Amino acid sequence: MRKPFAITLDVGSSRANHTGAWRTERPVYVHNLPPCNNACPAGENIQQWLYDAEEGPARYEAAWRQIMEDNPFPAIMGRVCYRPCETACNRAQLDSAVGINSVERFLGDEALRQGWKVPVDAAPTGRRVLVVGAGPSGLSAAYHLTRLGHQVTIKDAGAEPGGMMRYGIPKYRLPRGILDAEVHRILEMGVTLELSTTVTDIQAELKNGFDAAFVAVGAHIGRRAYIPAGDSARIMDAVTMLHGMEEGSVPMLGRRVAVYGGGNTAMDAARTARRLGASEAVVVYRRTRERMPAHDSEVEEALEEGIQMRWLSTVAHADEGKLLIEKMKLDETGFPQPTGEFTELEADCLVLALGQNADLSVLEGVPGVTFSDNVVEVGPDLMTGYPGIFAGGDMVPAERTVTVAIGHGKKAARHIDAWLRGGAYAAPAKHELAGFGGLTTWYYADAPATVRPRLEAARRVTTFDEVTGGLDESTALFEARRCMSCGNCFGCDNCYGVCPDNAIIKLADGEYEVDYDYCKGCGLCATECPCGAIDMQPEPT
Amino acid sequence: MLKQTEGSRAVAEAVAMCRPQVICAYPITPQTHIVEALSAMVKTGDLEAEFLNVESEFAAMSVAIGASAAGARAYTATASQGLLFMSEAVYNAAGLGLPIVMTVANRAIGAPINIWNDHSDSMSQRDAGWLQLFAETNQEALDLHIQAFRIAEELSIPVMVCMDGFLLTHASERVDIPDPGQVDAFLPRYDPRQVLDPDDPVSIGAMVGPEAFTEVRYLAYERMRQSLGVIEAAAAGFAEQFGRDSGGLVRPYRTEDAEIIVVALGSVLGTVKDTVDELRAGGRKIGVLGITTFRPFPADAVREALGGARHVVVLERALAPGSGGIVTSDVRTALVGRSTHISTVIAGLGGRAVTRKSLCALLQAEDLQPLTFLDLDTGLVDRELARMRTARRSGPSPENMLRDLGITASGIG
Amino acid sequence: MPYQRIKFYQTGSFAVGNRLLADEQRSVQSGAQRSNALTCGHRACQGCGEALGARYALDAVLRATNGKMIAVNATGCLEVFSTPFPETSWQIAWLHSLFGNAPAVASGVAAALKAMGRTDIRVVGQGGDGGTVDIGFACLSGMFERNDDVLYICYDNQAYMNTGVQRSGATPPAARTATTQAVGREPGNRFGQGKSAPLIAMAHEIPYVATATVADLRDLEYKATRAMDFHGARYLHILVPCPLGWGSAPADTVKVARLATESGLFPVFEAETGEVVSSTPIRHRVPVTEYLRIQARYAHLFRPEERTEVIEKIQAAADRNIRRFGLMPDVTERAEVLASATAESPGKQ
Amino acid sequence: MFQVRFHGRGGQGVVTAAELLASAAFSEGRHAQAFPSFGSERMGAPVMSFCRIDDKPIRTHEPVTEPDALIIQDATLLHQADLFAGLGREGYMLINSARGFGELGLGDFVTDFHRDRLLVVPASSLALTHLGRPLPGAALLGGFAALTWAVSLDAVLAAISEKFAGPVAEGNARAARAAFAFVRDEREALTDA
Repeated sequence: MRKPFAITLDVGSSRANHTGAWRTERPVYVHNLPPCNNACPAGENIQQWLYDAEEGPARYEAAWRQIMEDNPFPAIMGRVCYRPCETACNRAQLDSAVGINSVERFLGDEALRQGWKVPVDAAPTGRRVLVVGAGPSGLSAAYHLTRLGHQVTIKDAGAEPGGMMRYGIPKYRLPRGILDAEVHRILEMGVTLELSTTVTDIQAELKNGFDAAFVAVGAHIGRRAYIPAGDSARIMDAVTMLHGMEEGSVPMLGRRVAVYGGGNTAMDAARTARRLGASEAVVVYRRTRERMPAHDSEVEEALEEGIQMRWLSTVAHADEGKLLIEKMKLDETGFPQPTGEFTELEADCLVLALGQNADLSVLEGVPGVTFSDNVVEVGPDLMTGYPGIFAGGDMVPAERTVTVAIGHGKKAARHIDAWLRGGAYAAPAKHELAGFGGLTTWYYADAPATVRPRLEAARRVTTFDEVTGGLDESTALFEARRCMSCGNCFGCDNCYGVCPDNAIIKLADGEYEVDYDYCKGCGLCATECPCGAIDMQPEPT
Repeated sequence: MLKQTEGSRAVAEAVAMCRPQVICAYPITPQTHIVEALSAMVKTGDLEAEFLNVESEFAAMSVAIGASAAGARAYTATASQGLLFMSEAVYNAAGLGLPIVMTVANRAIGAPINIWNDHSDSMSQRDAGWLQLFAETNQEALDLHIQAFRIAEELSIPVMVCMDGFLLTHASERVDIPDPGQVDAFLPRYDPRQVLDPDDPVSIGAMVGPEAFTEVRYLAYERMRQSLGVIEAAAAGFAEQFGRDSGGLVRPYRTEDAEIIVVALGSVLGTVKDTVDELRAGGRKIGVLGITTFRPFPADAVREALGGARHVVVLERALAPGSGGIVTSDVRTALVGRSTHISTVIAGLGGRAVTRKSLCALLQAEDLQPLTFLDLDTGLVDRELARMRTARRSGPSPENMLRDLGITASGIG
Repeated sequence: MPYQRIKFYQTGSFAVGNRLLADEQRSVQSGAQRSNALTCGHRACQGCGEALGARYALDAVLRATNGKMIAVNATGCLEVFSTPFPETSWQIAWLHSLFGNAPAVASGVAAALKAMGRTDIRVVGQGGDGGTVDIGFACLSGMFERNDDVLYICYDNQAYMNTGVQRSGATPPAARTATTQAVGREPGNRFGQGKSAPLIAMAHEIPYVATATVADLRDLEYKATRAMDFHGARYLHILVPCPLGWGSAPADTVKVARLATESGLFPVFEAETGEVVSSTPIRHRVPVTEYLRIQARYAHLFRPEERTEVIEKIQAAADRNIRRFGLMPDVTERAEVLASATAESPGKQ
Repeated sequence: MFQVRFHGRGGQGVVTAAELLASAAFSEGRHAQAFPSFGSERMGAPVMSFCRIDDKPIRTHEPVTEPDALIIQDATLLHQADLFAGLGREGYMLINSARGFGELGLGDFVTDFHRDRLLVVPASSLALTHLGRPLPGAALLGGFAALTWAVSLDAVLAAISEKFAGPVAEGNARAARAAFAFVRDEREALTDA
C-alpha cells in the first residue's frame, strides 16, 4: 500500500518513544513481613502456607511442609496455640481475623490422615546431642537437630513423652491420639527417646559422648502459697491434680470445688473439676477479669460450662466445707489491696493454681550456669554459662506457652548446630512489617470468619471429648482464602492490568516485572496493589 | 442513448453507472433532485449501494470520509449553505486524500438568503484541496461525473463537480446517456492508496507537527500539479471511449484571432458563445475561453489559450468583497508579464439572468472598467446609499430595495 | 467471558485476574498475550484514565470480534497523545477525521463494510466527552436514530482536557475548570440541568446502552464485550478520571473512579432498547465528600470554609441516582446475593 | 429557434407542460430546452416556464424574454402585469378558457396580431372530460400543435405516452387530440372567414 506521507502511520510505532524518561519515582516489587508471621512464636511463615493451602487439595501437602519447616506439631498447634497470629492479623481490622489456627489444624490432621512424613536430607554430622525433657521444647529441638543431621537422644523423667502437653493440658483440649501421633512422627526420624530417665550429672553426659545438650525440663512444680487452714481442710495444687488425671488417679474433689488463681491452669483445673462431677466450680481471683492472665477463649469456654468467677477475692482461711473470702480492691497501681470485708464460700476442696516453678536441679552446680528468680539465665543464643549446654522452654525467662517452647526448640537447634560447627548462627534480617495501611482492601470481598463448631456446653461438662471441632475441607479452604497475603504478591494481575502505559510485563501467574523503558512512574500499580507488595521508590539520581 | 431529460436526472444516472457503494444525502435546493433519483434507484434495487439519509451536510461528508477510508466508492451532493456547513469535513477529506466525488449544484450564499444560482459556494472552497470541475451543459455535467471518479481515485484526491443550480439541474435538455458497459470499461475498480483493514492495520489521520506539516502540504501541491495531466488524460480517454469531447482543462471558442477573449465558467458559456457569434457577425474579433478545470488552475493552458488577446474580460458569477473577481486573480497570475488588459465583470449573482442583450452591449463598449457589475440597477443602489448616509438605522437594504421595486422576492429567473 | 461478581471466599482481587481462576474466567487484560490495541510509548499524562479505559475497551472488543475491528476516533486527548507523527500507539485499523464527526465517520465505515459484504468486521467510534456530548452530538444522535451498526464509546473525563480543561456539557456542577473558575459569588461550574448522554442514548431506544468506569475493569470489559452481542447502534459511556483536569493524584485515578461509583454520583448500569436491565450495586457506600475532597477541582467547596449548601445539592444528586438506578439493593436482596455467592463451591472451576 | 413561455399557477403542471413540449420536439429529432422560472412559489402562485425548440444545439441558458408563443394555462392571470411582455406581432398565443377574447376583455389587444395566431381553447373542461381532472397541460399542447405546427400532434402524443402511463396517459392523449381538433377547426373557421 503506497501510504500517504505522515498522514498514515504504521501501527505500534510509538514503542520507539521511551516514556520511562518521565519517571521521578519507580515502582518496585517487595516482600514485606506479614503481621501473622511476625507474631508467631514458632516463627512460622503463615502467609506462605496459607498461599499454598488456598490453592486447594493439590497444594495441601506443600502447605503442611511449609509449616513443618518451623513447627513439627501442626495438629497440636491447631488445638492448643493461643494464636498471637490471629491477634495480629490485618484482616481483623476489615471484618474478622483469618482463622489461621483452624487451617493449621486442618492441615495437621490431614497430614496424620495421609501419613505424610518428613525426610532427613542432611548428611549425618556424627555429632550427638542430648535433649533433657521430652516436652514441646525438647521435641522441637530434637526434630530440628535431626533434620540438621545430628544424632539426638531425649531423656525424660516421665513415663510418657509430651511434658506439659500431656500432663498440663487436659484431653478435652488435646486428644492424646493427636499428641502421640505427632510425637511418634518425630521419633520415626531416628530420635532416641529414653523415658523415666532422670539426668543427674549433665557434665558426665557431655563427657560420655554427647557433644552438646539442650535442657528443657519445663516448670511443673505447683507453687504453694501459705493459706491459714484448719486441719481438715482439703487443699491440693492444680499441677498435681492435672498430672494425676493423666496417670489415671482421679482425685477426690467433692461436689463444690474452689480454684484459686487466674491463669490458664486455673481454668483447666476448674473445667476438669466440672467434668469430674463437681456441680459447682468457682474460680477465686484477686484481680479483675481484665487482668486475668488466662486467655479469653479459655475464660469464655469456662463460663459457657457454668464455671463461676469470684473477682477481687482472696482466700483468707480454709476450713472443712467452707472458705473465708476477703474482698479486695485495686489501688491506683492496679495492685489488689485488702478491704477487710469478708464472706464465706462453701467448698469441699480448694485447688491452688498460683503458677508453677521449674525443677532446676539438673543444672545446679554446673560451673558457669546462673539462675535468677527460679529460672536459668541464658544468652540470646539460649546457651547457659556452661559452653555446650543450652536451655529453653518454661525453665528460661519467657512467656510460658507451648508455642513459645516450640520456638525455643527451633532457635536452640539452630544455635547448637552452629556451635557444633564452630560458628555462630545469625538470623536473617527481618523485612519491613506489612501494616494495614499499605493494603487496598476494596479488592477483598467481605467474608466473615467461619466459627469452629463447638461441643454444646451440656455435653462438654460430662465428658472429656474434644471441645473444639475442626473445619471441613471447604470451610478450611474458605478460611485460607480469606488471607489478604499482606506484603506479598498473590498474583491478582492488578498491577499488570491497571498500568495505563502497559509497562508491567507478566512473566507467569504471580510473576511480574516493571518495564522501566515505558513506566512513567504514576504509581497506579502501587496504589491498586491489594496487598501492598509494590513500593514507590525515588529514581536514583 | 439520446434522451430529453432534466439535468439532475441525467447526473443521477451517470453517478449510478459509476457504481458508488455509499451515498449520503441531506436535502438542500437545488441539489435535491439528484439524490432523490439515486435514492429511488437504490430502493428499486437498480443500484446496489448503501444510501444514508444523514442529519446534516457535515455528517454527509463525514460519512463519505468514513466510507472512502474503509475502501468504498463514496458520493454525495450539496449546495450553498450546505457546502459551507460541511466545509470542515471538505478540507479534511482532501487532507486525508480520500477520493470522494461530490456534486455542487451552485447556488448563492446568504444573507440575504437566496436559493438561486451563482458560484459563491464552490468558490469559497476553492482552496480546500479538492479538484473543481465546472460543467457547461447537462451533457458535460453527466460526463464530468464519470471522469471525476476516475481522476479522484487515480490521484487519491476528492473531486467537486460544479453545475449551475436550476440553470442546469432543473433544465430539461438533450443528453447522450452512455450504456453501463462503456462506463465500466472507462472506470476501473476502486483501488485505494490506503484502507482501513484489520488484517493490515494502519493509523490514518495522525497529528503532524511543524517538523513535517510543510512537507505534507508541499506534496499536496505537487499532486495537484500532477493532476492537470491526469485530467487531460481522462478527457482524452473519455473521448476515445465515448466519442465525445468533455472535461479537460479549458475550452476555447473562436479565440484564434481574437483581440477580446471572454473567460467564464459553467452554463453561462452557452449564452456567451451566442453573443460571440453575434458580435463576430458584426465584425468584432472576439472569442471565449471556458474554464472547465478551475482547481487546480490550469495557468499554462490559460496563458496559451489567451494567446494574443489584447483584452481579457473575466465574467464571474461570484464576488470577493473587498477584492473583486476571484477567477480574475488567477487569470492575472497566469498572464503575468504580459501587457494584456484585464477587466472583471460580475454577473448573474443570486440568479440574476445573464442575457445576450446585456452581454452584447457590454462587450461592444470600448471603455470597459476594471470592475463592472452587469445590469446593476444603479438608481436603486444610489437611493439605498443615500438612505444609509442620512439615517443610521436605515433598515435592512434588501427589504428597502424590494420596496423600491414594488415587488416581493421571486420574479423572472 | 461472562462477568462474574466478586466471590465471597476468594483471596484478593478479581479486578483483573487471579491465579486461582481458570483462564477462561480471567480478564482479557490478565493474559500475558493480550493484544494491547493501544500500546506503550503514548504521550498520555501519568496515571491517565483515558489511556487505561481505551485499552481495556478496545482489547475487549478485539477479543469479541476475533480482531476484526476498525476504530474511528474523534479529535481529543486520546487522539493527540496516541498519534503524534511519526509515531502511533495504535495496533489496530484506526482513523481520525475531525472533532465533531466521529459517529458519522463510523457510520460511513459501517456502511462501506456492509456495501462490500464485510459485515464480519465491526466498527467502534470513540471520543471524549466534548467530542461526544457537545460538538459531536448531532452526529451521535443521527447515528443512533439510523441504528447504524456502530459501538460508540465515550471516554468521559468531564471537560475539554486536550485544550486545557475547559468546561464541557459533561462537566459536573460546581467543578472548577479553566472556563468555570473557582472565583466569584458562585465559584466553579454552575448548577445546571446536567447532560446525561447515556439517558439521551436510551431515549433513542437503541439496542444497548451501558456505563462503566476504570474502577471496575472487569465490568468495563464485560460491557464492551456484551455490546458486541448486539447489532445496530450501541453506546458505552466510561468514566475516566483525568489527574490533570481533576487535580487528583496520578496514582489515585482508579480510586477516584471507585469513589464516584461508591458515592452514587456515577451510576453503573446497562440498558436495552431504552430500559434499564441491570445496575451495579454499591458495595460500601461513601458520602460524596469522600469523592470531592481528593480532587482539587472541588477544593473551593471546602476552603476557605465548607460550602455545605452546594455539597448537599451534590449529595442529593447522588441519592437520586441511588434511588433511580437501584444502587442500594434492600436487605433481602443482599441476603440472596450473599447466599448465592457462598453457595458456590470453592477452588478452580 | 422557436421560444415558448408558459404562464400558470403553481400546481397546474406548468413545468411539466414545458417539458412535454421539449420532449415532443426531441421526439421529432430536434433540439429542445425546457426549464422553469426558478422561484420559491408554492401552490397557486403565478408561475412561468420556458421552452426552446431549434434545429441546432441550444446553448443559451437565459430566460425567454421575447417569446414566439405564449401559453396561458389560467385566464385569471390575464390582467397581471407584463403577461404578454416580449410577444412580437408575429407571435402566437393560446389561452385556456371557454370564453372568447371579447368576454376576456382582450378584444382590442388581439387586433394588433394575426387573428388566427391568437386563440382560446377550453383545455380544463376538455381535461375534465377526458382525464377526469382539470389539468390543462396536455390539452393545451394538443391545441398548441394545431395552432403553431411547431410540433406535430403525434410528437405531443409521443411525449405524453413517454411521460405518463396507463389511464393518465390515455386521458391526456384524448384531451390533447380533442384540443387539437378544436383549435384546428377554430383556425379553419378564422382563415375561411
